[in-house]
Amino acid sequence: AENWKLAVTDVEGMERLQLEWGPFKSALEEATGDTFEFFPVNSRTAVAEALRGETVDFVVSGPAEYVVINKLTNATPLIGLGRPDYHCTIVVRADSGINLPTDLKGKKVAFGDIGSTSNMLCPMQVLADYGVDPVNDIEKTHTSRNIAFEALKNGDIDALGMNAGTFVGVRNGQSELPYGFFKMIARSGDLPNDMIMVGAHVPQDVAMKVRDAILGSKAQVIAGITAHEENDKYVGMDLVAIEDGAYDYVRSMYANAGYPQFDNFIGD
Amino acid sequence: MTDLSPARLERPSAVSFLGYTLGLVIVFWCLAGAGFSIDKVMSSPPRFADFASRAFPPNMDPQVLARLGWKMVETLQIAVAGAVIGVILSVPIALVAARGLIAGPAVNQIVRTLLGFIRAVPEIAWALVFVVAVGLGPFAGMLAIVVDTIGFCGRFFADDMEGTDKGPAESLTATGARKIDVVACATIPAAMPAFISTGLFALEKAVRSSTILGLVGAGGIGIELKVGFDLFDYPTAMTVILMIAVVVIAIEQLSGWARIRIIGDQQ
Amino acid sequence: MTDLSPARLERPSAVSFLGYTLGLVIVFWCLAGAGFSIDKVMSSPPRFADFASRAFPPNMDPQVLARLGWKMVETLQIAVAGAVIGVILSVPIALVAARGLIAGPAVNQIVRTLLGFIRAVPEIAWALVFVVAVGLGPFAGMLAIVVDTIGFCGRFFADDMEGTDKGPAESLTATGARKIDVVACATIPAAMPAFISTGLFALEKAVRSSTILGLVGAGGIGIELKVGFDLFDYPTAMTVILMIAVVVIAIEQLSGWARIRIIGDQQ
Amino acid sequence: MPTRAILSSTTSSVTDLDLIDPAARQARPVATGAHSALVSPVDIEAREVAKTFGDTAIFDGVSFRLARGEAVALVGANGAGKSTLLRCLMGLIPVSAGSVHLLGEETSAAQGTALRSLRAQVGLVSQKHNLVPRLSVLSNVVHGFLGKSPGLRHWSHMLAPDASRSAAMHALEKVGLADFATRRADRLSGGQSQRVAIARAIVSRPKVLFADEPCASLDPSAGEDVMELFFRLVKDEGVTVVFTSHNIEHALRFGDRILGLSNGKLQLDATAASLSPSDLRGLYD
Amino acid sequence: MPTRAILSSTTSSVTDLDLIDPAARQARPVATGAHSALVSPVDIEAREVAKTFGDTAIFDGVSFRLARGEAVALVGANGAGKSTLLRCLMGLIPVSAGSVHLLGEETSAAQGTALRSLRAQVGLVSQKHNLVPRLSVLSNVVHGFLGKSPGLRHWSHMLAPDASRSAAMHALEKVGLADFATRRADRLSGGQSQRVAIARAIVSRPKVLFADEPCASLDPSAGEDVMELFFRLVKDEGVTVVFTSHNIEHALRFGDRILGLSNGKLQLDATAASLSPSDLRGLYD
Ligand SMILES: Nc1ncnc2c1ncn2[C@@H]1O[C@H](COP(=O)(O)OP(=O)(O)OP(=O)(O)O)[C@@H](O)[C@H]1O
Ligand SMILES: Nc1ncnc2c1ncn2[C@@H]1O[C@H](COP(=O)(O)OP(=O)(O)OP(=O)(O)O)[C@@H](O)[C@H]1O
Ligand SMILES: [Mg+2]
Ligand SMILES: [Mg+2]
Repeated sequence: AENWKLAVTDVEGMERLQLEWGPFKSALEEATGDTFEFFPVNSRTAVAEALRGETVDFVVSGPAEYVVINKLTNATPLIGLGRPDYHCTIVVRADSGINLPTDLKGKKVAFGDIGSTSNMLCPMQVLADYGVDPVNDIEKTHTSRNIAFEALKNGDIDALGMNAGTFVGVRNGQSELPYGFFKMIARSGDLPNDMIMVGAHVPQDVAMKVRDAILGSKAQVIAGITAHEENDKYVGMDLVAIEDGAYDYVRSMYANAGYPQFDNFIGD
Repeated sequence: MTDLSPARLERPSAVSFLGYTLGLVIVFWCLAGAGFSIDKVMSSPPRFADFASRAFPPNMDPQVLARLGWKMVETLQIAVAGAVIGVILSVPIALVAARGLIAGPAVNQIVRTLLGFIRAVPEIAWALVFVVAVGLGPFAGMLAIVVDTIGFCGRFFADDMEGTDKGPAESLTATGARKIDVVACATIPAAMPAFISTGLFALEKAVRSSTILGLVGAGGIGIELKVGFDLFDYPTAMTVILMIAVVVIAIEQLSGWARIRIIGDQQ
Repeated sequence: MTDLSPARLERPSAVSFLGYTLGLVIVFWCLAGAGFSIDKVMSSPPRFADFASRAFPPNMDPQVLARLGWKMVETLQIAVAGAVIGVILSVPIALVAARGLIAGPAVNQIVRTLLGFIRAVPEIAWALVFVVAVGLGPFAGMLAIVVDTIGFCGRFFADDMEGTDKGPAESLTATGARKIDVVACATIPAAMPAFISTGLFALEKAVRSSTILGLVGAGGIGIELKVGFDLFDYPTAMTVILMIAVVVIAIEQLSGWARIRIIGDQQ
Repeated sequence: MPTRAILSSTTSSVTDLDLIDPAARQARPVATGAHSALVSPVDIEAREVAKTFGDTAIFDGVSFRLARGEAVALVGANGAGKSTLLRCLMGLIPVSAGSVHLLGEETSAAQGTALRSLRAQVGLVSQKHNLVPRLSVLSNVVHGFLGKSPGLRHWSHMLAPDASRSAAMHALEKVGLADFATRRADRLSGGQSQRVAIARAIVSRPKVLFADEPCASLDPSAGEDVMELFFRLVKDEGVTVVFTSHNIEHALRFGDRILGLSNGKLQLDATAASLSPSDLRGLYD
Repeated sequence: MPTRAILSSTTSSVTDLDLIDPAARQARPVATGAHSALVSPVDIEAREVAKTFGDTAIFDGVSFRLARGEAVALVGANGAGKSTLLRCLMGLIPVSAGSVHLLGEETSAAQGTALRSLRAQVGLVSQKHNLVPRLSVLSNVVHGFLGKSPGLRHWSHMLAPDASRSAAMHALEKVGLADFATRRADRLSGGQSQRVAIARAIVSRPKVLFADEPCASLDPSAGEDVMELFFRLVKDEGVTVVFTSHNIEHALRFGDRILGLSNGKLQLDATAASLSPSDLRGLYD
């Protein structure tokens, strides 16, 4: 049995995995017969550097992270963590008079962390899809989700682009706000899966063995991931085989957001 | 003759002996827990060279420099405003926090505990609080810097004042001066070099923690740095770091100059 | 009689007058730029109350407490290891950074500039450097804390030593003692309360900046705090903040106790 | 060459002292002579005063009454407790037992404003001078007014009212340091800094003056001048002066009365006239 | 009652001084008398020394040669520049002009190790005592060895070699403070701290001793004892002692030779025998 190092980073909507990975880890170890050392990491840059320096072998991460890490280290996707309802939305205050994304031209729109799939890239893509250039047509701000949310409530910003699931959860927690205080004016299609990726330095056959072992014990591993959740919003997730091509859409999102260096098509 | 000399060490009490031992054990346990390893350090150079090669040379594109320079000005503006207000507010707070100065032990304890709380709350939480309070923008960032500065300077100013020579203060007390007058005339002049050192460090700290300004939508250089790192644009990040370094070193020079003037040559 | 008295103010030179004026103008410009507004502060209480209500009461679920407590122990372990090593390394660095102590002005300047660079490099960059060097994990976190501590303590220790009374040092110099002996026997004892204050602050800082541990995959309480905020789980974030506050205040008490013992009552 | 500064004005007429408030001169009845505790008001009274630092007893059972306008020399060997006794009298450190009355009030019990207004009427010259090192000499002297008129205006000579500034300059002149007004206090010679401490103590025209070895660092001529100055304060203004000194000649010449501390007790309390230098020698064995 | 401590051992035989190194006693030829610069080696020589602080000239053109084993009193009014001159002689502050030779070497030009080994043979008692406040009295005295044997072992009495510890205790005994060895130096009376400074200066048996008003805070009897101690060092061990004093009687009694600073010049350089107290009075006008 081998000892693998596995880092978990920026898995949006699955942040708890960074905290309570115990069951997932034992499920993994049982499925593969190897041992896994876990590192919850807050910085995808650090993970990328660790992969490049070959001090970590597997990474659990999101689509946008995959794109940049792949570009930097040639890490390859191993298993997709398919989840229901992984998409983003543009939210405004119901009383703002804004009804269409095009109404946002010249207005203040907040997004989440730079490079976050569902809190930044995806909402920007949505705006672009509706004919609003997210780089030039609006006044954009990057801030943390909670700050953006409070700012929207106070009317400091006109719209907010964020993970739809998170937004619904937060709104439901705001019991003192009248029903219908916010409205979504656009939402995206479902995003590509989060994934477990493997460093380029791990021999292909070994990686495949690990993948097959995990897929072979899907149920236990999923149970491991969802074990500690209070609610069952992640129940229904699946482990799926994935291919790189599914992420080209995310690559184009980078270009659209003003960072063309991660877009294959421009690069080529 | 030798028997005249006092013992080299006062025999420590059982309790303090236990205390020292425990302290040592804890430190070693901590070192072990941190996975201290010389091997790892030794094997790093090649990987490190690769990393460094991607950061050099810094991005010196004039357009980028101009943009970053402008952001730096913005940052400095808010940092100076926040630090100046914070330092000014810290003085009275430190006066009541310092033991044996103007307030009793109970008050000292309460104020120091409050300052501890202020420091325990992370920047992101202060940013959130002030966005809720005054809305997104530079003002929220400035307030966060003010609070941060108070947590830092309040404590250090108090400690600095506690450490001063008590002689002049006693003689002024003997004139019948109020405590506040004694502090103003004897304690603060004695602590002045330390105040300058701490106060200008607070300014430097405000500039460095300008990510907070990014969070509250106040622009600033912090967000540029974050973008640089998140998108692996190390040369640009390097440029930002160099700019911050210039500011930090300039503040350091200012501090040294002011302190030398006040300390004097004491011959 | 009155004509005997010296002028209230020495006539400032044109240059220094310009300097003062410029300084004042800059501060006001900064305040203006920061969008200072009393109105905004006044109107905030209701919104603020609403926000606070969502953070209270803190999450006191025993299971959560146990998990957070354990993470806090992890954090403390790495913070103590990093701060202790950092403080120890800072002493020799501060000796060469302090003006007029053992090294000449050129060396002082170089060391202070290097310390300025160390501080200018943000935590995330140090985290990256050490991840590259030694891989993910607590060791990288500890090294980042060591460097951070050196940047902070090196500067403050140096400033503290510069500010001490030069009399005893002069008398020891007159015995023919080497500079290092003079520093050990006169300067360091005089600066000791400030060293303790600074050193224990560095420990506190290491605990508070445990987000750095999250950056390098060393776990710690920082990641809990971030996740708490990201998930809008304010009660849990509050619990983490309270735990950090307890540690900060405990360190503060320790510092006070040690300083009082050293400063003495000076009667 | 700024070296030699002369205590010139001590030889000038006493009206100098009345610059601020000419009425003050007659405000206090002058004592009719030494040991006049029974006829003139008692300014200082110690009753069974004891002081211990931790476990170390410094003195105990110290009792005396000093009349207004007495000049009292407190003598004793090194470590006898002279400085400690003065600090107890001013309420700067608490007594361990007994009580101290100053100007009719109990200092050892007084607190807050009462204690402060008591101290404002008393001047103290500390043995260690205790100037504020980084401030100017003039500011240090202006601080002498803090008790009588507290607040910002006496924090620095730059802010001080004209009357205070000129009174401070006048006090500096008395101790021969008028030329040093703007010098930083940490750039003075030992004797100069002692003189500034004296100026600070007398500038606010106290009713009682405690001086802890005021001439220790002074050259012989300056020492005499300062003692003369004190003598004038006593004789012309009825100030009660208590000074410690290791100069037996000074003690006998300028003191009306001698208090001697030795072995933790007040071993000596007599008029100067009744003592000879050799009588004091015994205190130092 | 710890109050009175007696300078007991100054009356004991001089062999006490030879505790560490009995050979040292004869190591230095004793001067045959005052003004013996021409017959015995010159220990201290100042040539046209001048000192200015910024724009203020303190003294200039100061020249003298002091022979080995002379006891020299340096007198002058407050602010005349006595302390400044002593600091120039030790190379603690640079001279503005002229040169200083100490034990045959030029201090004003020496640097690094040379300067240190020169200083190691010289003891200094500063006017302000300059003890390290938070350390024990014994540690302060042990510091006196730092010049002769530098390093960790003399940083604290806890680490010091037995020989140094007992020599330090012995020096403390000489100044009557053996009971105060473990007391913190900032909890001493004025006279006690002065005595510790003296103990620190003599503990390493210097060849030259500079003492800046060593008796200013001492009671009369202790002052005499300290001067006697210096006298013995001069007579029995050939130590060259330069002391400043405002006590004219001390200066004339214990000095072989008197140097007088006044108005920025060395106005007086004569044998003590040739002077009367009134001759010195002129320096203070
Ligand atoms: N804080 C303290 N703790 C313990 N003992 C102290 C403290 N301060 C002073 N003492 C001791 O109290 C005694 C009296 O000290 P004090 O300063 O009153 O003496 P003094 O009579 O003024 O002597 P001197 O003539 O040397 O100035 C001394 O033995 C001194 O060591
Ligand atoms: N750092 C300084 N800058 C400017 N002037 C100074 C400084 N230090 C001392 N002086 C001045 O130099 C002169 C000589 O001082 P010094 O201390 O040598 O006098 P002294 O003869 O020892 O006097 P005393 O008997 O009072 O101790 C004094 O007038 C003093 O004010
Ligand atoms: Mg005394
Ligand atoms: Mg002097």
